[in-house]
Amino acid sequence: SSGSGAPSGDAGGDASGELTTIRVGILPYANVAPLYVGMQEGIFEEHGFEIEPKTFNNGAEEVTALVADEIDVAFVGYFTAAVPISKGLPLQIISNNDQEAAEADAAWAAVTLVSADSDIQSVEDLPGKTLAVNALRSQAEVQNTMSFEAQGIDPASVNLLEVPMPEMGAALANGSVDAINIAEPFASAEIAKGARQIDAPLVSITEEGENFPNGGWAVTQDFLARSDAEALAEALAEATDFTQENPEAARAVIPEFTALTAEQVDSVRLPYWSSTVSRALVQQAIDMADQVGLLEDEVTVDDLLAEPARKFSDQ
Amino acid sequence: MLVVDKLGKTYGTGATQYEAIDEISFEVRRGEFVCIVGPSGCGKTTLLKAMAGLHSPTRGVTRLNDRAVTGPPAEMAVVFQEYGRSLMPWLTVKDNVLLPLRSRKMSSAERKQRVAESLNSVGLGAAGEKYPWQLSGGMQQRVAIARALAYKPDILLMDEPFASVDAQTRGDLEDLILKVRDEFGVTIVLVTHDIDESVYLSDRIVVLTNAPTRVNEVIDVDLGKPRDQVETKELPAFAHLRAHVYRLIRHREAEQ
Amino acid sequence: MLVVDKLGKTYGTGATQYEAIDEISFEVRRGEFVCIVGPSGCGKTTLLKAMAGLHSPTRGVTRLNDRAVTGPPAEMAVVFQEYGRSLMPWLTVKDNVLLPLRSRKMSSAERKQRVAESLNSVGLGAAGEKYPWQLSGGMQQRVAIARALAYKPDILLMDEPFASVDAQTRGDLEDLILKVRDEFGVTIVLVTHDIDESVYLSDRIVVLTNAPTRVNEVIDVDLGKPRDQVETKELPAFAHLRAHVYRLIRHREAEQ
Amino acid sequence: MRAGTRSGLLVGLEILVPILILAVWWVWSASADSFYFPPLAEILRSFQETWLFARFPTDVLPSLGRMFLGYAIAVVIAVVSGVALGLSVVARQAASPLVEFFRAIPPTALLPFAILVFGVGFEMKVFIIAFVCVWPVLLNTIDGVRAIDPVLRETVRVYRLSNVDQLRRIVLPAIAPQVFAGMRTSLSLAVILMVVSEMVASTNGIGYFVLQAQRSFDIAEMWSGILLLGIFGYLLNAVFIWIERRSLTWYRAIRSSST
Amino acid sequence: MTVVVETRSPSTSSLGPGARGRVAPTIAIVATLVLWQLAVTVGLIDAQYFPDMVSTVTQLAGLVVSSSFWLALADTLMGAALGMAWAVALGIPLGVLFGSTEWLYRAFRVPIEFLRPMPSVALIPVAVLVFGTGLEGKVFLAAFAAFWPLFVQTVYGMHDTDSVVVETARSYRVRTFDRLWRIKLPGALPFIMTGARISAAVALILAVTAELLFSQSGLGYEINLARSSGAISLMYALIIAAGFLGLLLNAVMVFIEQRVLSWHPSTRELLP
Ligand SMILES: Nc1ncnc2c1ncn2[C@@H]1O[C@H](COP(=O)(O)OP(=O)(O)OP(=O)(O)O)[C@@H](O)[C@H]1O
Ligand SMILES: Nc1ncnc2c1ncn2[C@@H]1O[C@H](COP(=O)(O)OP(=O)(O)OP(=O)(O)O)[C@@H](O)[C@H]1O
Ligand SMILES: [Mg+2]
Ligand SMILES: [Mg+2]
Repeated sequence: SSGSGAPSGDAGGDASGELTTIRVGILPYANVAPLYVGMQEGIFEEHGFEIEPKTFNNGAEEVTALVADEIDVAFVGYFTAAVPISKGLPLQIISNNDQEAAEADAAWAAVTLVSADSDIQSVEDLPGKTLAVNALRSQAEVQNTMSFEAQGIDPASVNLLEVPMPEMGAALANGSVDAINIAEPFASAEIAKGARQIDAPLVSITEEGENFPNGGWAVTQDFLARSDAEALAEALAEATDFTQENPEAARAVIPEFTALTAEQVDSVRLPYWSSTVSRALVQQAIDMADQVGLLEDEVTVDDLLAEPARKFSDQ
Repeated sequence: MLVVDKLGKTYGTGATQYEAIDEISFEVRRGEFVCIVGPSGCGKTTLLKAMAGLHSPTRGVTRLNDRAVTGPPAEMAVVFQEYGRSLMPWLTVKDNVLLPLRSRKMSSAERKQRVAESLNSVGLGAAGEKYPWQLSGGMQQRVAIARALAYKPDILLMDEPFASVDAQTRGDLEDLILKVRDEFGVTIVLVTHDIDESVYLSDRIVVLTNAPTRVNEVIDVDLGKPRDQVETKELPAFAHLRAHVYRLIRHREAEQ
Repeated sequence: MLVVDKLGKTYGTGATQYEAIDEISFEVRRGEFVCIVGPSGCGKTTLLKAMAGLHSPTRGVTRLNDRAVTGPPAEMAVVFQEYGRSLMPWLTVKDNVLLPLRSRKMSSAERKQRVAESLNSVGLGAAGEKYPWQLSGGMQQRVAIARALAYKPDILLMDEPFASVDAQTRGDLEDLILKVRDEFGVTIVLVTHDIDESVYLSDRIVVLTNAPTRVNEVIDVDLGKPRDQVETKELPAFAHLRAHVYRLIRHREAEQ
Repeated sequence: MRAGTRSGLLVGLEILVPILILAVWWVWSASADSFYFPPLAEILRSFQETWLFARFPTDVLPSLGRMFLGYAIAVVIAVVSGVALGLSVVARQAASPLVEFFRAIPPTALLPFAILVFGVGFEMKVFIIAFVCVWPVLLNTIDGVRAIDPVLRETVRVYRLSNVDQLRRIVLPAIAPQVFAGMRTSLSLAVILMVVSEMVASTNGIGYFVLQAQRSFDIAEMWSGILLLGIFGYLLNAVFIWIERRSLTWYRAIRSSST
Repeated sequence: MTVVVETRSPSTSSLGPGARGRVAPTIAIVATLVLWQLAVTVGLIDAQYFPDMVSTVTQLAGLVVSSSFWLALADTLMGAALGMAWAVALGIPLGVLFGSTEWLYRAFRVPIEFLRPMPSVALIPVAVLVFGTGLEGKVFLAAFAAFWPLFVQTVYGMHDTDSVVVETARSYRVRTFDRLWRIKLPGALPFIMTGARISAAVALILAVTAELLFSQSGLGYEINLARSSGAISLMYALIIAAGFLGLLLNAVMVFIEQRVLSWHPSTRELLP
């Protein structure tokens, strides 16, 4: 139902047994499974929260809704969060959620695919070709630029074209683009149709075994001032780690907030969920964004990560 | 040639049903000039439109040369009572008159000639470049007449064509129509409220009753040809006919 | 009371400029019945609209009780030559007549009464619930007249109000208007093409020339009151006046 | 002379009111301190930097080109099929459910189909613009044809005008006023759809710029783009009105007050 | 053969007028469905990214029996109807006002023409900030977009009154209220009703679009879910459902139109 009933206030939290309603902005992707697993397992209830998810189509709308106090928490990518923060919006991430896989063949956040009969064998063949990305001036552009640089290719030589992810398969099929940078669940579906994977940008730019941070839970500074902010961060962290340990629980809840069927869920690559995140890699993400020119004022890891999230980050 | 056979028209259905024409039969011979007179609202326009194939009657049929009329026959022109609305406001007077000629096979010079001639004949030679809404009511009516004349029809149906022109112009136009009839053998059916006019113009007059309408009487007008505005109207027969028609129309039921 | 003072009207500018009225002056006294006659297209409608304050003249002025007319004065009603277009197709006949009464202070019963009366007086008592487009031309014209009568104006301007009705109805309506004038002292200015009508109705007749228009002659009609369709028309003075007007109109320049 | 002063006053009003609104906006936004409503001064600065005339050839011209093409295609298709549907009861009955169905489909929901059929390039965007702009003109055309004066219809039948003459000299002029109303609505839709279509697979364009700015939280830039869109909207409409006035002189003469 | 006059089969047709009115649309719909199926089966359109007709219709049939689908439909309809209601409540009176008062129109022409081409996507931050992500935000976007066609058509309609009618009203000194309410407005109705039908669809489109972007329920929300999960035939089934909503809204508009325009040539010719 539309129109959130009870707006959450600072009151009524810890002391009494009453639950505080938290309005959470999500994107309808497998990434946010911890929220639903946490609800299922009663993790949020334990910490005194009742979760009310609200689905959005993209991160920018979520940020607007956060500012408008339409939601309390939003799942956002690190790049999506870094940009408004650099422009002075009072946001911070209170808990990490998911990361890219460490190996290319398990990558779920971004893989570059070409069609089965394509001449393109590897990233080296991309110059002069058109690569579809989900959104320019955002994570997709940054990660590919960096991956090309890491693999010795001039990023300027590849034409990036913005195509919504659900339509990338069609664009590849009818030849309007030569390669697509795509995430789950579409990546698995395209691979099943015969597409070949030639790159996983976030894997290519990290050291062996490292997981590049993908997204976390953002709140406004106002929310951080609340007494229960820390408790929420803990609950989110607990749910995140529980989900990583119980992938079957994740697969069970995904059909609830996506239109994926149970069989489809079984075949998609799942995100790597972790409440902890490497400060160094977050800093790298910020630097990359800056390098591509997305940021205005300088942003540090501490600007991005709120106190609770910092606690969970490995040093 | 043109036979109206037991024609009847009922407008609407159910509660709002209105029987305009009960049953009308008469015929018009080739080259004849027939006037239709009758009280206001008795169904003259309805009858004329049915004869033109614009309305389908509820009962009965109109036959032209033994074939039932279902749509406007070729070679028929109509001057509508609502002359103002029958002119295209986006076309100049000339183009309005020219329009029906476009689909006829003739050289463009001939077309222009015809347009100029017919506009001249109704006294609007100078108004060709104006638009209908720049003309007075009577001038608009004359444009509608000019358009019908330029079309050179075999049958000409006119619905109160001189209602908005002054007495002098009216007389001129009456004579013009008579001349056209004589020259080209046009068959003419004309609706009018002016009894003098009906007697002056007609070979026969069809007098209608009040609604539901029937034919009251068909009067033969034996005033000879050609007619003359002064002489004909001075004939004793003219006065007699005129009085006769007037009496017929007066014999109307209370209120319709 | 109503003074037309050196009124002139030029339509358009530049190349398409057309001088319709050169200069017209005359006056209408309270309770007087004045007819305006003149050739088709000479500017009668233009003149009437200027008198009604609907057009602003190019030159001169109309004065009503010594005040210049700049917009339609209260207590004035107009019957338009384009009667069909002046009726609202979305209102029933009754509502069309009722509309101008809405802005007047009176009880709704009184309004209804007036509407019914005036529709009856033009012979349309039974047509109140119909829509204008369900009426014949003559009936529409009578609705327009009924609307003006129901308004009970002090001044009534009518532009060829009887052009589309039959002879019998025309006579009835003429007498109706005369009766209204006598009963309520209405001042009436009426444009007509029917010379008999102008003589029969008027206290004075204003005869206009061709465009660019001036007043040809103002004729006093001394036929006494009340008038009668048969008797008045049999008076020698009537025949004389009628011939006089006709001659005036005939004296027109070649083509306009 | 009276007419002269009157039109002078009107022109004055037309200039004064927007200036007043801008002034109010200026004062309000300067003190509002809202992230999403930056001071007008900042927006104007960004406007000047962005559009005068740095991005004009790269973003503005391609956008306008696509917009005009889509709009033109829509108008032609709408008028041609609208006339056909307005004239034939059977055709109208047959097409009506399809028309009503398709015009309720959100253009954004149509993107997947458009990409599949037209690819991600130029054609797809033109298609999206045309698809949306077609409906207001189509409905107005159909309704305009159906509203043609019955007396005119009868005149046409009596004089047996050729089909070409009927269309060119009767139907098209008669429906023009209403078609113009539809075109006016569609013109604004074209601007809107220009932006929407640039949500996908664009590398330039005003809409692309606005969306990028929105996404990267360059709010002043975003508003400067919106400002430009508004200015275009106004200018396009001004041109439109000018054309309309020229082609519908007769209509103004018979409609509303002529004085 | 004439173009201008509708070619109507005479009343002697073996089918009643009602039945005849259903045959043509049925044929058209069936033909479209068959063409769709053929286009996909033959391979004209890539079946991997565009579902064939049969599977989409099957999906739709599956949806029709689920209550959540009807709830979503009701949500969308609610947003569209409220948006339309606002558009009518503001668009027609303002259109009447601006269409009948020249100085007002001239004074606000610049801001009006400035606002009209505002894309809804650009307004989303405003909608979210001021009205939130609930029903209100959705209604605002739908109302904003649906307002303009109605407004523009009303302004045009106000100029469509016959000049003789206007002069009649002036000479009888019909008071302003009656002049607007009984003369100008009815005269403008043909234009307004066309505008209302355009606006109804626009309101629906914007309700769905708002749901696509930020709402928590409704067809647009479901479409967004299906799209972001690659459930193509589900997505198209939902889009078809949106189209059906359009048919429904239009039926309502036509119903109203036939009543308020019974005097108009376009409607009265349908009368026997
Ligand atoms: N479309 C219609 N619907 C219902 N009734 C109509 C319609 N058209 C005409 N009528 C009615 O039919 C009758 C005859 O109308 P018609 O126009 O034929 O009369 P008419 O003899 O031409 O009158 P007039 O001399 O006044 O022009 C009238 O009573 C009129 O009310
Ligand atoms: N809007 C206009 N623009 C230009 N010229 C016009 C306009 N209206 C009228 N005229 C011209 O002014 C002259 C007088 O027109 P008006 O309608 O006053 O004549 P009238 O005396 O009423 O004629 P009728 O008896 O035929 O109704 C005509 O020649 C006409 O062409
Ligand atoms: Mg008649
Ligand atoms: Mg006149």
